[in-house]
Amino acid sequence: MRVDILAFGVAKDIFGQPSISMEITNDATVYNLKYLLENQYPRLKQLSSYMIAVNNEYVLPGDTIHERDEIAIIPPVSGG
Amino acid sequence: MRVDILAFGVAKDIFGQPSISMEITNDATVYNLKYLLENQYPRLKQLSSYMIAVNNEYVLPGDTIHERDEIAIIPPVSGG
Amino acid sequence: METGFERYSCQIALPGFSETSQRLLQQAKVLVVGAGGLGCPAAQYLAAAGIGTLGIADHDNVSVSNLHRQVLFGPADVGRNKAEVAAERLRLQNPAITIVPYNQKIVHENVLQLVAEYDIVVDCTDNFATRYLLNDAAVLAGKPVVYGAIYQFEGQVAIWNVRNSNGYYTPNYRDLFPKVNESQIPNCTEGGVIPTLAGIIGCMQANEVIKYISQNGELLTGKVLIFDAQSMRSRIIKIGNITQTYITALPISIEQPVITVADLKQALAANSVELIDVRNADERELFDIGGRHIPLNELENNIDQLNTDIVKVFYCASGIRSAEAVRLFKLKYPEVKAFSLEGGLKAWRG
Amino acid sequence: METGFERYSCQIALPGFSETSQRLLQQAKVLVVGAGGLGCPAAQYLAAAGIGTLGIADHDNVSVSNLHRQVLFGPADVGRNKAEVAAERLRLQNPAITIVPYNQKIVHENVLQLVAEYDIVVDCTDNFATRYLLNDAAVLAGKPVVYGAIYQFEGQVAIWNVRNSNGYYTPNYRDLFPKVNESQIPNCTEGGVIPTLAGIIGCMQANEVIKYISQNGELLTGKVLIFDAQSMRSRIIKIGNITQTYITALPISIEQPVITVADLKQALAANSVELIDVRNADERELFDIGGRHIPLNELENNIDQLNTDIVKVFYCASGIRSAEAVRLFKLKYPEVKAFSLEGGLKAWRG
Repeated sequence: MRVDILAFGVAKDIFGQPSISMEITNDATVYNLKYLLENQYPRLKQLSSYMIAVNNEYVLPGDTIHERDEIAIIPPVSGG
Repeated sequence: MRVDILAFGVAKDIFGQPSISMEITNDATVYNLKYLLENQYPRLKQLSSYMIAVNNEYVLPGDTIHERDEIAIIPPVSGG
Repeated sequence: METGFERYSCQIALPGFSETSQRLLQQAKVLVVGAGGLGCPAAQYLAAAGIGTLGIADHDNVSVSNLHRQVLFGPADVGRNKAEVAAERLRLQNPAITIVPYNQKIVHENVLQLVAEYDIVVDCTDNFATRYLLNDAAVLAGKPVVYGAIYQFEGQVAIWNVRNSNGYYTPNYRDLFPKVNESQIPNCTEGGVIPTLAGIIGCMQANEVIKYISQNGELLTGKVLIFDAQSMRSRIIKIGNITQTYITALPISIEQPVITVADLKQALAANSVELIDVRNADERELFDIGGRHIPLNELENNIDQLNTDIVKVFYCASGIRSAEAVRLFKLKYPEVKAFSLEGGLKAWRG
Repeated sequence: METGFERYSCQIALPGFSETSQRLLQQAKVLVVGAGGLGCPAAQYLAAAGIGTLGIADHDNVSVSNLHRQVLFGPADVGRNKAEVAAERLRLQNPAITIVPYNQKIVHENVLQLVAEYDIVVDCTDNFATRYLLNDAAVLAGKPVVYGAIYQFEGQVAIWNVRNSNGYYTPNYRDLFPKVNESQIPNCTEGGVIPTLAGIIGCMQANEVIKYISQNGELLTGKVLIFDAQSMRSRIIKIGNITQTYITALPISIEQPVITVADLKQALAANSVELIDVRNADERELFDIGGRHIPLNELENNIDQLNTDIVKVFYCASGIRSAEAVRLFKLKYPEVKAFSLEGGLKAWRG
């Protein structure tokens, strides 16, 4: 299935755009998605941590992703 | 069908609560809803104008309301 | 970097922003109407960001109860004109821009001339009469208005009357609320307001101004943002792309003269006025000072039966509904003298 | 009404608010850490609303490039300590409250003592090291933190570590981001920031503080709000009800000493240091000043092969990645001397 992924903060720069579309398997977990993303965008891995939210909820690596889920990649922000 | 109506501004005071639930016919229009509401809450009529939004869009009296629509009553606000 | 642009280096560094954007801000003329809860933060951030000419209009003086949310003022400013104090503070914050205070009330007679001198108007007013006047004047002049309004924990923000590429204009305040019965909408003095809401909405207004002038970002055109400071939830409601209103003249301005308790007592002794109580039946049951009883919401239907030979004095609990009654009466009988009891029965009872 | 409460009458009039709520604000002690883009508006509204004791900590001085978003300061304040200037302004705004400026840096050695003196901490800092330090200190002390962070057009707000009725604590910053590679996240100087965003997020932080202290409204506990000033859209992301982290001590503080270009040139002439370039291959191809090449992201894997007999100087383009390299190196070899080239190759080339 194809999922849309929204980028926030520096993830926008890493993706080069505010959202991307990606093909994942039907039973993909958050862990699988992270692996695919970090392969395609190695800078993402270098962030040490970033939050993945699915339908406005924080998710854990083992959670499954479903069709039409809204996925958001939210890296830390430092400014004040 | 039963619809939930969210109240904003002084409509919260008029309804006495931030949201109400109301029974309307299946093919009810915004006009029908307004009539029912103003009958039950006469102070609403005295506002002269207030905005009705359905699913975060401004609607006109002739528009039909559907089940599961999110209805919001938004009166004018004066403070500055 | 251009001389004097060091101050703005952290906004020039933004994607989509440049020294050209900064020059647009520098050349812009922005009029903030109302230096209160919304006008203080809006003007503060517009001055900080380098708007070249910033007009600030307010005829009111600073009062103690303003200070919890009007952050440009302190107790030492109480009694002074708000526009003038605000200009004084903002000149220290950014001496390189021009700040023009206006201490007169914005009325029918001066609004068009004032709006003509600016590129964009920021509506930070606290009453419907001035909101409609500004809206209609800006529509007539073809200029955008950044609208903000607050009550208790809830605020609204939008930008009105922006010309799109086809020459059409986006919706304005009358698309949202064609008219308002002011007496039915409590203001911040009655219902209260959380100070931080004023800050959030005022900053959002300044944000729309900067986006509009620097031509960067998606404006709140054809939309209105509703924000709730209790839950921190906000929603953006779509209104439409093009205005459906046809504004061809400024709204009719109707004077709503008031009478003091002392003057009314004299007039009653002289039998020279007729009293009309516009409160509800249950309020009248508890206490009244005589006269006819026509609740405000029945006044329009009964207006033809009123005797026009004698001066009318309308009264209610606080003077708000009776002012609306005077307005309705004068719409029908512009030549007949009518007054609203200032301060209402609250003032009468002392 | 209680003496001195006239100032607050428009917030006491709010539903759910009362003179008792105002007394809670009056008795509260709030520590704002960072008097910059977020701290200026947050402190302004907390002072306006009548917080009894307001601590403001910032060791930094006002610079010209701060003025586009740090609205408490003007050009006349450049070079002065931010906490002290802020305290001066806020005392004029509300002379009835106590304002305590701290001009020292918040570090490992003073953070616990400082946090102990306050009821709630407002995180308005501009760097990850201080954010984690404050977060961990507040968790150790059992006090809530109102978090705010901004970058370009985007901001985050939350309240951490609130004790619920079962005695458990809500999530904190480490639930969201367990650790950060600071060198990979651009700051506001590099990426820019829109001033009005600082105003909006800072006011939202003050709003959470007022809601927490006055016990009114729904707090952003177990959630983080993400706001985008370009589209004006915001979303609230649920994290969970209870923290999943176990913080038992403050984070290890590692010094990251720097060396100036002049000192490095001397050391190179004396052959007393080893240079290590931590930039990417394509950056090195264009220009380098010699030494080994180990890109930052390969440093941890290669750290065992480094020679520990000679002082190390890490370099990159601007000094950010090389500072991170020093941190990684010192984690492994606390006893070996290592420096980061201050200002990076940008400074070297002048």
